[in-house]
Amino acid sequence: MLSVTRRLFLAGTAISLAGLPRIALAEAPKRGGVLRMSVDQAASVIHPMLARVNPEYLVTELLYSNLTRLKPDMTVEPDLAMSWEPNATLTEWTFKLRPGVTFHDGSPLTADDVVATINAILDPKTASPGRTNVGPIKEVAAVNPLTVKFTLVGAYADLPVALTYLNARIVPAKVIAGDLASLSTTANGTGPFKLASYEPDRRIVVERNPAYYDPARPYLDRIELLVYPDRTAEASAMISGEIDLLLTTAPGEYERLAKADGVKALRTPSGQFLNINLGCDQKPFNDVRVRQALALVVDREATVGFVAGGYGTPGNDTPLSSAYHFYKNIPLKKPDIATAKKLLADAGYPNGIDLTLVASDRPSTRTQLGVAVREMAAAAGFRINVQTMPHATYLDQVWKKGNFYVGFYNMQPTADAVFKLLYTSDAAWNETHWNNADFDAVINAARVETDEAKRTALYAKAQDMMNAEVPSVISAFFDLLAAQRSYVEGYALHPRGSVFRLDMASLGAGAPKRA
Amino acid sequence: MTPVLSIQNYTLDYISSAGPVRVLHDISLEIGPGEVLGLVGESGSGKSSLAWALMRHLPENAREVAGSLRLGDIDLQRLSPGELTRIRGRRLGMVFQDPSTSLNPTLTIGRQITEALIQHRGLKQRDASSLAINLLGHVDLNNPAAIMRRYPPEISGGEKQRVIIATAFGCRPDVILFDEPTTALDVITGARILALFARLRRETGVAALYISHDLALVTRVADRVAVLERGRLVEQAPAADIFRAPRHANTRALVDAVPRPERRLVHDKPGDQVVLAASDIEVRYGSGGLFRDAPPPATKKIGLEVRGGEILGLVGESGSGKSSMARALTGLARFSGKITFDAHEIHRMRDMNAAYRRDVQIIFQHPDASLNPRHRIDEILSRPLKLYGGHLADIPRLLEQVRLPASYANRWPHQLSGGEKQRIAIARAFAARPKLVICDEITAPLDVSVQAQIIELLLALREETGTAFLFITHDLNLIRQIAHRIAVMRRGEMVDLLPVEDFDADHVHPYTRELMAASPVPVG
Amino acid sequence: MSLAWFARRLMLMVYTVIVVSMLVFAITQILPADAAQSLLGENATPEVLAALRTRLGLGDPAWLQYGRWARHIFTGDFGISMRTSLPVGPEMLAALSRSLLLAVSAILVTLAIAVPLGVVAALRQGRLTDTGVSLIAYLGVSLPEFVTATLLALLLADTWHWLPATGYVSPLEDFGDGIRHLALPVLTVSLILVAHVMRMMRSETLDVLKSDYIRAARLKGLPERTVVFRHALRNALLPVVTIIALDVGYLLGGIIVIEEIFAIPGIGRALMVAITTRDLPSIQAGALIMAATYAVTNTLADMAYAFLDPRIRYD
Amino acid sequence: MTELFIRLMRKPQGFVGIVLLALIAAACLFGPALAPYAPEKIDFLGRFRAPGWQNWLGADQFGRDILSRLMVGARSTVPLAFIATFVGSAAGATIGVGSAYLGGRTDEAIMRTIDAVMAIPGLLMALLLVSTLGNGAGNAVIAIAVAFAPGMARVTRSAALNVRNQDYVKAAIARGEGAPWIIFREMLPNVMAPIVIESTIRVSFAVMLFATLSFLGVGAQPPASEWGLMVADARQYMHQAPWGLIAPSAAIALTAIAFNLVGDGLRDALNPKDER
Repeated sequence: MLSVTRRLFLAGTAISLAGLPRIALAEAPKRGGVLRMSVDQAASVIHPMLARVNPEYLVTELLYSNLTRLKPDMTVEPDLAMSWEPNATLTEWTFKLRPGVTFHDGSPLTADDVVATINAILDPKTASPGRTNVGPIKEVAAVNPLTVKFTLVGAYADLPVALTYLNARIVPAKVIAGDLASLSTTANGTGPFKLASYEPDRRIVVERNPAYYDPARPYLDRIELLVYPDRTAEASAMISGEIDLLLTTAPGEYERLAKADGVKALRTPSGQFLNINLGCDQKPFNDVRVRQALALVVDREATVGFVAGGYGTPGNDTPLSSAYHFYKNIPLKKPDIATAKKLLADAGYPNGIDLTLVASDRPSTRTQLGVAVREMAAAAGFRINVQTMPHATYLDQVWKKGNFYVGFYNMQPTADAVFKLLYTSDAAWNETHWNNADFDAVINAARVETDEAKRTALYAKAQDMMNAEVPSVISAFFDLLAAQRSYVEGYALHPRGSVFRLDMASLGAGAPKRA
Repeated sequence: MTPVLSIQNYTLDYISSAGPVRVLHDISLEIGPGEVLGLVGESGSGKSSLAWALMRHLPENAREVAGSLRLGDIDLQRLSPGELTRIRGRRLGMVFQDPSTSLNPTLTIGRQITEALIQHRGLKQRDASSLAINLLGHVDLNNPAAIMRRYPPEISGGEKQRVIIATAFGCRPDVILFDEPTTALDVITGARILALFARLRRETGVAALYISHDLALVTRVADRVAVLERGRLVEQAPAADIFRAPRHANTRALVDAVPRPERRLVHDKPGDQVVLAASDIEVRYGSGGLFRDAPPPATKKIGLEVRGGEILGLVGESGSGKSSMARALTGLARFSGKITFDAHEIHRMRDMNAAYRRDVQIIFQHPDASLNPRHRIDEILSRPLKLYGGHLADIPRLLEQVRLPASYANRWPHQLSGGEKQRIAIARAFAARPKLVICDEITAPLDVSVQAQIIELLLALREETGTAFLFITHDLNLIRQIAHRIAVMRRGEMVDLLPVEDFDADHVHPYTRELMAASPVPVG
Repeated sequence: MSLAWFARRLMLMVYTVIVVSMLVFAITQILPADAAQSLLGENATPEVLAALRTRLGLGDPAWLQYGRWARHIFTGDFGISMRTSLPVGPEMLAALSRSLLLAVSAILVTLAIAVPLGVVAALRQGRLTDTGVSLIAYLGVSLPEFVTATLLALLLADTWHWLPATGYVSPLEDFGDGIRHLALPVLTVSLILVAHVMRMMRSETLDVLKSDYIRAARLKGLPERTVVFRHALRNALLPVVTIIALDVGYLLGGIIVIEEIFAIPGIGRALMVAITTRDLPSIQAGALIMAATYAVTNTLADMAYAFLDPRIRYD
Repeated sequence: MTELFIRLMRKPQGFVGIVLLALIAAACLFGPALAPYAPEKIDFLGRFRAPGWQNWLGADQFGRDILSRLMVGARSTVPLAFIATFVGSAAGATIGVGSAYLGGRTDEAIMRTIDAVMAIPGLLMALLLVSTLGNGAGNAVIAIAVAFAPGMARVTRSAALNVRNQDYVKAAIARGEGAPWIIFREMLPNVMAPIVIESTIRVSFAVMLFATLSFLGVGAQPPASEWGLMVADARQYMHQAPWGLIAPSAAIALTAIAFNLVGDGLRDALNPKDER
C-alpha cells in the first residue's frame, strides 16, 4: 500500500501530459505570429549551465528542456523524461526518456546526453550555479539509450523537483565533450524554439523549432526579446503597444499598466522575499533576545506597503509564503515597541544599540527595506546606519560574511530547497550561522518523509522554530507583477518567478501583424 | 564753389553712466571739390568720432546735439537706412586704419571688390571682375588676376591697403574719408601708400578728408589742415602755413613736439669706456620638431657696443629683430653669443647675475602692459628697491624724479594716463640706479606731445645719472634728434651702424636711405 | 596647412589615444571587487574563483597586462567580454554605430535650431527675442539629461502619446519606426546642445558684428542683408565647427544617461552595463573607443576648420 | 569688492542669480532648522500624498515630506558640488599657471597630455573613478574634482599664457624675481577673474554631474536626501506622484541656473565694457 501511494505521489507519468488544461478550451490556440517582449536586463549568458538571472533563464527555457518541469502549483510534470521511479529507500531514481526527441541540429536525444549534462553541472570546473541545486547526486548512469539512473548520496524525495532546476537543461554530450564554452554564443537544445539571432544588449530572437516533440506547440512563430533597462520606459512601451509582454514590473508601474487600455496587468503571490540576515554567531545577534526585539519592531503590513508597494504578503520570519506547498499560517507578528525595548534591555542594551545595516544596490528594494526598518526600529532604541554598496562589492565583502545585511531570494521549488539553501547548518549559503541542530534534524527528517501529513507537521515545526528564534527577519514576500497586451493568450505568471512557458503562449484576435 | 562736404556747427555728445560727455564742440568744416583736408588731432580729440558721424556709423550712446552734415545737397543726418546704402561707398568712400582687419578674412579679394562694384555701379559679375582686375593693376598690384582669387590672410598689409583703396576709388565717390590709413603699416610701406594716394588723387581729382595724428604727414598730403583738440577746432590753415606760422598756442605746441632730425636735443659726447659689449648675438624662438622646420633666427649674429652715457639708437621696421636684441640683453629670450658687461662675460641667460640685472634695466613699449594691474604704484616701485637695496622711503623721491606727485603711490595703474604709466615704468627702471637703460619703443603708442615730454624726462634723467641708453624705435626722425650713434636693422641683420652726423653722408646703406626718405619730415 | 601640420595633428591624435588607454587601464586595474568575483556572483567558490582569475590573467603584474592588452588592441582584438563571452570589439563598434546615429542626428537637429536662433538673438540683441532665447539657453544648460529625458518622455510619450517612449529600432530595418524611436532621445540631447550652441552662436555673431571688416562692409554701402548673410554669418559659423567637435565630448558622456533611460543599445549603455558588472574588457574597450571617437572627431574638426578658414590655412 | 558686487547686482542676470544663490545658501545653512518635518521620518498613511497643506510639495513613497527633504538635501548637494569644483579648480589652476610659467616643451607636453585626458568625457571619467573608489557622495566629489581639473587647467593656462606675455611679467623676470613671486604675485592675481568665472559656472555642472551620478546609483546613497537621488527614487513612481520628480528637478535646475547667471554676471562685471 505504502509503495503504491508513494509511487502515485512521487512518480510522474506522461499521462498528465503538458497541454492537458488546453483540452478544456473550446478553441485551439491560434498558430503563428511574432511575440515581442521585454526584459529588464540583458540576457548576457545563454549558456544554460551558467545562466543566473531571469532573462537568461527565459532564453535557456525557450531553447532547451529539462527532464522534468515545474507546474504553477509547484509540483512536477514530465518534460524530456516520460516517467520516473525511485527505489524503496529513495536513494536510486530511474528516469525514462521521451523517445524520438531531437536536438536543434537533428541529432537524437539519448541517455548519454543526460549523463554528460548532469556530470558537467556537477563538475566544479564548469562553475555552474546549479551545482548544489540539482539534488544530492552521487552518480548518474545510462541504463539504455532511453533510461537514466541517478544514485544519490542519501535518501531524497524531491529529486524530480530538483531536476527542474533552471541550470539543469539537457545539452548534447558531444558539445560537452567538445567545446562546452561554445554554448555561450550558440545554442543546441531540444526546446520549443531555436536561436535565430543573439545581440544580448539589444535583441534576442528565437524561432519556432519545427521538430519540437509536441507537434502542437509552440504556437508562436517567433519571439523577440528586447532589453528595457528602465522600468518606467518599459511600462510606457507596453502601454503604447511596442511590446506584447513584459516579464516583471514595479508596483508603481503596475497600477499604471492596470489602468491602460488593451493591457492586462498580471499578478501572482510568490515566495520571493527580502530579509534581514542576522549573524547568529556574533555579537549582538548571538543573543536571541536582540533578534526577537528587532523582529518586534518591524511593522510587517507597512513593510509590504513600503517595499512592495502593497503588492505582497507580510512575512513571519520564515521563508515559506502561502505560495509554498507546506506553508503554515502562523498569526502575524505585530509591532510591539515596549516588549522590544525590554528584550533589548534584558540583552544588555538598555540605552539602545548602534548597528550598520548593509544593503546592496540591486535590486533597489534592498535599500528601501533598510531605510524603512531603520526608521521603524529607531523607536525601540536601534540606531541603524544604512550602508549601501554596489552589488559586486557586496558579494565580495559582505555576503555570507557580514552579520547584518539585507538579502533577496527568489522562490524555491520546494520547502526543502529553501531551508537547505539558507537555514540549515549545511545550507549552501549558510548566511545566518544559526546552526540549530534541532532545526537541522527536523528538515532532514522531512526530506525523507513520504507521508504527507507527517511531512506537513515537520515543516510546520520548522517554521515555528524560525518564527520564534528569528535567524533572519523576513517581513515581506513580493507578489510577482507583470503585464501583457490583452491579445496575448496562454501566458500565466508562474509563482517560481523563473518559469515562463512561452511555448503555451499564442496571439489572439487584435494582435498586430509583425514581419 | 559749393563744397562737396560741409559740416556746420556740429556738436556731438556721448551718453555715459556719469552723464553726457561732449566729444565735438561746434565744428564747422568744408571740403571743396578736389580738395584734400587734413584733420589732425591727438587721441581723444574727436577726429574719429567726426568720421563716424559722417559715415553715419555712430555708437548707440551718441547724441547729435546740434549742427548739420551735408554731402553736396544731401543732408546726411536725414537719410533712411535704404538711402544710406546708396550713399556709403557710392558717394562717400572710406579707407580704414588697419587693413588687416578691414577685409573679411574668409572671402576672396575679388569677391570683396566686385560686390561693391556690383552694388554701386550696377555692373554684371563678369564686368565687375574685369573692372576689378583693372583697378587692382592701377594700384600697382602685381598679377591682379591672381590677387582676385586670394584671401586677405594671403597678402601683405600694404597690399591689403591697396585693395581697399582700389575698392574705394573704384566706386567713384565724391569724397573719400581716410582714417589713419598708414598708421598700422611700416614706414616704407606707408610712404608708398601715400605716394599711391597722391597719384590717384591727381588722376581722379577726388575730394578727401584725411585724418591722422601725424602733423608732419598731414602737411605733406593735404591742401588744408584742420587741427582738432579735445573736440574743438583750434585752427584751420593751408598745409604749407601751419608749420611755418602756427597761430594757435595749441597748434604751436603740437608743431614743436614733432620730432625733426635737424633739431638735436643732445649736444654732449659719450664717454670712451664701453659699458656693454655684445657680439654674435643670435636669438631663435622655438626650435624645430619632428614635422616642423626651425624658424629663422630673429637676429643674426648681431654685435654692438654701448659706451658710458651714450644714447645708442636701434632702428628698424617691425620684424627686423630690434626688440629681440632688447630681450636677449635683458635675459628674456634665449640667445647665443657673448655679452660683456663690466668685465663680466655672459653667454646665456643663467649667467646674468643680480648685479647685471640691476645695472641693465628695460622699459617696455606698452605702458598698460608693463605695470601689473593688481599692484599699487608703491608696490610696483618697491620691488627694485627690495631686490637691489634701497629704502621704501625713496618712493616719493622716485615719483618726483619722474615729475609725478608723491600721492600717486597709493594709486592703481588703471587710474593713470598712458604717459603717467610710462613715467612709473621709467621710475621703476631708475630705482635700480642702472648703468644702461634699454628703451623698447617706449614712445610708440603715445601722442607726440606726450612723447616729447617723455623724451625730455629721459634726457633730464640722463643728465642727472649719466646712464647710457639703448633706444629702440621705428621713428628715424625721433632717434636722429637724440642718439649719438644709430644702428639700422633689417630682417635680423644690422645694415648700418653710424654716428648720427653721418646720416646725410653717401656711404649709408640703401635701405637706410629708403627709410629716411620714407620718414615724413614736415613741410615748411 | 602643410603636410607637416597634418602629420602633427595625427600624431597628437595617436598620443591622445595612447594616454587614454594607459589612463583607462590604470583606473580599471585597481577596481575593487575583482572581475572574477562579480562574474561568478553568488555562486563563486574559492577554487572556481582562483581558476577563473588565472584564466583571465588577473594575477600578472599590471604593466604585463597592459602590454598584452595594448598589443591585442593594436591588432584590433579588444578581448572577450567576461559577461557575455562575445568578442568585445565588434559588440562595442556595433554599439558605437548606434550611438553615432543618435549623436549625428542630435547635432543636425541642434544646428538646424541653434544657429538661426543664435543669429537672430545676436541681431536683436537686448530685445525680447534675445531675452527669450537666453532664457531657453539657461534652462537648457541647467537641466541634467536625466531630468529632461524623464520630463520629455512623461509629456510627449506618456501623456500626449506623440512618440514612442523608448526602445531602439534600426532605421535600416524600418526607417520610419527607427526615426520615431530616435525622436525623443535626439530631442533630449539636442535641448542641451541647442542651449550651448545657441549661446556660442550668439556671442560669436556679436563678436563678428563688432569686427572691423563688418563695419567696413557696411561702410562700403552693402545692404544689411548682404552684410549679415555673406559677411557675418560665414565667419560666425566657422568656430561652431570647433564648438560642435568639443561638444562631442559632452555628447558622448551625455549619451550614457540618455541611452540608459531610452533603452538604446549604444556604447554609453554598453559602458554603463560593463561598469556595473565589472566587465573589464568591455569597460576598457568602451572607454577607449569613446575617447578615440572624440579624438578623431576633434582632429577632423580641426582639419575641416583649417580647410574652411583661410586665417588658419595660411598660418 | 563692494564695487564689483554693485556692478554684479546692476545686471539683471547677476541680480536674479544672487537672489537665487542667497535662497540656496539659506537652505544650506538653516534648512534643517526650517524644515517642517524630519527628512527621514516615514509615514505609512502619507505615502504619495499630493502637495497640500500637510506636505507643501507632497510626500514620497515612504510618506516623507518632500519639502523637508529638499531643504535638508540642499546641504548634501550644493556644498559638495562647491567643494568638488573648488578642489578641481584649484588643482587645474595650479597646473595651468605652472604650465604657462614653465613654457616651452614642458608646457607643450603638459597641455597635450591634458588634452588627451579630456578626450575621456567628464561623466565617463567620473563613473570610472567612482566605480574604482566605491560608490558614495565623498568619492563622487573626488571624481568630479578630477574630472574638472583638466578643463580648468586648460582655461587657466590660456589666461596665464596671456599674462605670461605681458610686459609686467617680463619686467619681473628681467628684474630677477624668483619663480614663486612671479607665479603667485604677478601672474595668479591676474588670472583669477577667468578662474572665478569659469569655476562659478562649473559649480552648476558639478551640481548636475553630482545629481547624475546619484541618479545612476553611484553618487549619494539612500536614505540621503540628495536631490539627484530623490529624482532617481521618484522616477519609479512618476506616474503616481509626479511631484516627487518635479520638486527636486526644479531644485537642481534652479541651482544650476543660479550659478550660471552669477557666472555670466561676473563675466560682465569683471570685464566692464569701455564706455565711449
